[in-house]
Amino acid sequence: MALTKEQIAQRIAKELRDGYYVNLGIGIPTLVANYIPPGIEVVLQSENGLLGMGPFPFEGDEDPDLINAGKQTVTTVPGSVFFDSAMSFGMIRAGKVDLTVLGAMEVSEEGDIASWKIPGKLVKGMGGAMDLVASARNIIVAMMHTNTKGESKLLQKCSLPLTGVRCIKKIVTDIAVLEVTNGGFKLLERAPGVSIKEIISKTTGRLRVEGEIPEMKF
Amino acid sequence: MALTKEQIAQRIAKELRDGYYVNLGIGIPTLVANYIPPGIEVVLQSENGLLGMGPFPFEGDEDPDLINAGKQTVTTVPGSVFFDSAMSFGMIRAGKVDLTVLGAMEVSEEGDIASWKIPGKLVKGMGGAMDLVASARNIIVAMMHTNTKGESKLLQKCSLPLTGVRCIKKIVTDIAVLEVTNGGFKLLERAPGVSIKEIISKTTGRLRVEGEIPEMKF
Amino acid sequence: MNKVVQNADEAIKDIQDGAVLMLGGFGLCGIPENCITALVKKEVKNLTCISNNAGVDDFGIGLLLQKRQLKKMIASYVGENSEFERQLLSGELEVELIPQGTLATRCLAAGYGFPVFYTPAGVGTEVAQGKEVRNFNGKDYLMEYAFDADFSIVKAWMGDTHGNLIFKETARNFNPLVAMAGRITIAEVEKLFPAGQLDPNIIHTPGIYVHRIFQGSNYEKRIEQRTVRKRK
Amino acid sequence: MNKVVQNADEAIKDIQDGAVLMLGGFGLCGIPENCITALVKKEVKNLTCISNNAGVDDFGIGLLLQKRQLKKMIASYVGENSEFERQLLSGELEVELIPQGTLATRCLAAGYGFPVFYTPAGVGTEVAQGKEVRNFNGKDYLMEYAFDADFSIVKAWMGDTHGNLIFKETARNFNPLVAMAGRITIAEVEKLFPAGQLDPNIIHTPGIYVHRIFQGSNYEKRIEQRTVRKRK
Repeated sequence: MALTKEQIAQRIAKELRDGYYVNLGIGIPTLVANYIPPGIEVVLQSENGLLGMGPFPFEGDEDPDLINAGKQTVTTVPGSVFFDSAMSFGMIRAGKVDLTVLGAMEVSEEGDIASWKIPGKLVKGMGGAMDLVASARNIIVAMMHTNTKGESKLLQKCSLPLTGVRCIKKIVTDIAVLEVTNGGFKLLERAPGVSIKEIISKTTGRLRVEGEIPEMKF
Repeated sequence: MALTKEQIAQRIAKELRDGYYVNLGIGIPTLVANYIPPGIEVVLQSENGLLGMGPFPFEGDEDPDLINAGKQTVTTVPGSVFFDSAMSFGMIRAGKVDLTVLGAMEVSEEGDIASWKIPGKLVKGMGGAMDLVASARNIIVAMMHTNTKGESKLLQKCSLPLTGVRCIKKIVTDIAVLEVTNGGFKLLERAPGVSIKEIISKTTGRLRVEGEIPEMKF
Repeated sequence: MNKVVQNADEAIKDIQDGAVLMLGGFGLCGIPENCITALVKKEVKNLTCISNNAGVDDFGIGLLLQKRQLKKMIASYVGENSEFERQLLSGELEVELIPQGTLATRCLAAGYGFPVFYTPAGVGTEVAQGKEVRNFNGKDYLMEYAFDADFSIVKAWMGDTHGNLIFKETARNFNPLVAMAGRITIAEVEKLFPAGQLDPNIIHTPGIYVHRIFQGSNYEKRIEQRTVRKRK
Repeated sequence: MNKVVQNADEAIKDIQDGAVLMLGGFGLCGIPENCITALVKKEVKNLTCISNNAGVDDFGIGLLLQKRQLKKMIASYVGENSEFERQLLSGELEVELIPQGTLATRCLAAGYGFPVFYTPAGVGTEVAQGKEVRNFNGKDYLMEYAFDADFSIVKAWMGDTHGNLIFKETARNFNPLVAMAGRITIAEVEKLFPAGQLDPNIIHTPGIYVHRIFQGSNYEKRIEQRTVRKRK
């Protein structure tokens, strides 16, 4: 069974370590915050200028001056701190954020990522994505394995305009966990009940399948 | 009569304009703060991180956390603000400080300044002087016209290691006010009772004496 | 040192057609609402606006778009605005998209007197076209230039007559950076105090960067994405 | 996210001979007194210290000089210290003098991930020797590198268990910059609070830059130049 978006987030949450500072992108990555394992404390960074992002406010408590990078109303947690956008990207560029999770349209077997622009469609902009992928020490892409047409999003080369080059380390899709290695995508785990054959058929880029491939655990 | 150090400071204070942000160096420049003309409001910047430097504290009110760039205990004034050293030199570099007054060992007719190092003597360092002279939009040097051996400090070329090149615009000494021009030092004013002949004899660099040279007024 | 002007109209009175403006704000958070309204009223045209976003159809910079006052928009993200899309597709409006961190740092560079800086953002992408690429310590960086804008317009929470500013929560965002970067900086504040009333330790933007300040009025502070939890 | 250590001895316990340290402070103002004392006690040798000043004979970094624990000092101004002069003249101590703004910005660059930056400070002087000179908009600039230090040691006024820091008055100086620049950053504070007690709007150094924090004790806060006015 392919994972739901919530399950993708849940699987990514297992990559969190105690004391991590984490930047979660819009979409599936945002959901990761709902699955932080017990006993693990992480601080969420929002690139519009907040460390220590809390959950959505209770109805009626929304504060227009307190939003996240997705422009959603949020809250703070004890130990939160606000800063300006230059410092925000400064700490990202300096490698102080331990983990970045973001979505993608395509990832190449060399770790290139395309996520911001589709030729012929109206372009909304890259926001902070180019800064994040170029700077972060550790990036996980959260995405569906194939696009709405059923085509693989894990390619030899990205076909869409790039967001960054050779920057993605790990990918969690609805059917697999993969690591970007010198020899292409290395299959680490498969979704429960999903066959290696299915993953192979849905992966256009070079795929390394070595030894036993365990099913994901939650 | 050659000016006292206080009178040099007093003459420089006449260059202040209402609304100026001013950085005053150690020595004679510091004294300028005592002669701010009535009706003129200036804000003093201290490069260790203070805008709005006030006078020395009353006895017993000294605060070890509140010092100026000369490491002297000072006070704040209404509207003061503290910041870090990067922002301090940032505002200097960006030309936000309207006037910088500092001392010098030598000034050349092209506006070079030497003020931090004497070969053979122990060097204490340039502190913020190189940043200030390279960045400030408007710099006045406050110094004696000659050194303790009676030699001119206004030279064709500086003999000592430089602090900055082509940066000094105006010089106020104990006997003259001079402007640095393409054609050398232009004599603007002389100290009361000091002859042009004396100024010529004490100036080694090229000196332009054109028309009437008025006496300084206080 | 009193930098107080009466209102937004007075603050922006010398902004002319063709001016390059920088505006603080992220989405609709921390935007200079009063000054935008005054710019609409003044009907200045052919503006170049540098701001992280372009507002929504009927709020923020969107109000200037409605009146076709913009020639060019420089931003990192411009979704949520159909009039913007229409003008872009029809060729009425020029758009330059730049990475968010690069946008922030181009402001910082202007305020700190750095002519250029190097960032890895955009290396190997179309953002790198025409730019110097340089390798430091084994990593490639792009050279990016400091902004040079005629006017900076920001919104702060509190300010004083010297122009010192304090921002609230994530309404800080680009505001202190934009404030540092303009040749003339205009600040509108929710609460204006006499000099000496704000704690000098907690000021975000020193007044030396601010040329005009006024207390704004009627802040709407529209929320773009109202997301809430149910109370138990 | 609790970064609290017991005391200075624990905070510096893995600083080894030959380490490169950055220290906050300007003169004797805002210096990490407790950590300096602990470094003296630990007798680590061959240290490289980056700090704006080198203290006085019997206080601040001067205490490390007394015990000959320094191999190299990188500073902008090193007066007021006769032991320093002696070691310098005898060749025991290496010294690198750099402009104060360059020193501050080399810290900022490290904390903001800029490999290099350009500054006009030192152009045409001996500071420019061996450095790239580049002209932007008709003005010459020197290329300077970000610092890369093993440990940063700072002193703050208030801090919390997450490592968030607030500095007091001009004791801020280089401290927030040094705090951003080290691979491992140690902060000693006068008052340590549980996370959540400090207003998130007024924090100068976000905890993400701080790895260890402790409440210091017995601060002497020596005044270098006591200048006063007579009361009327």
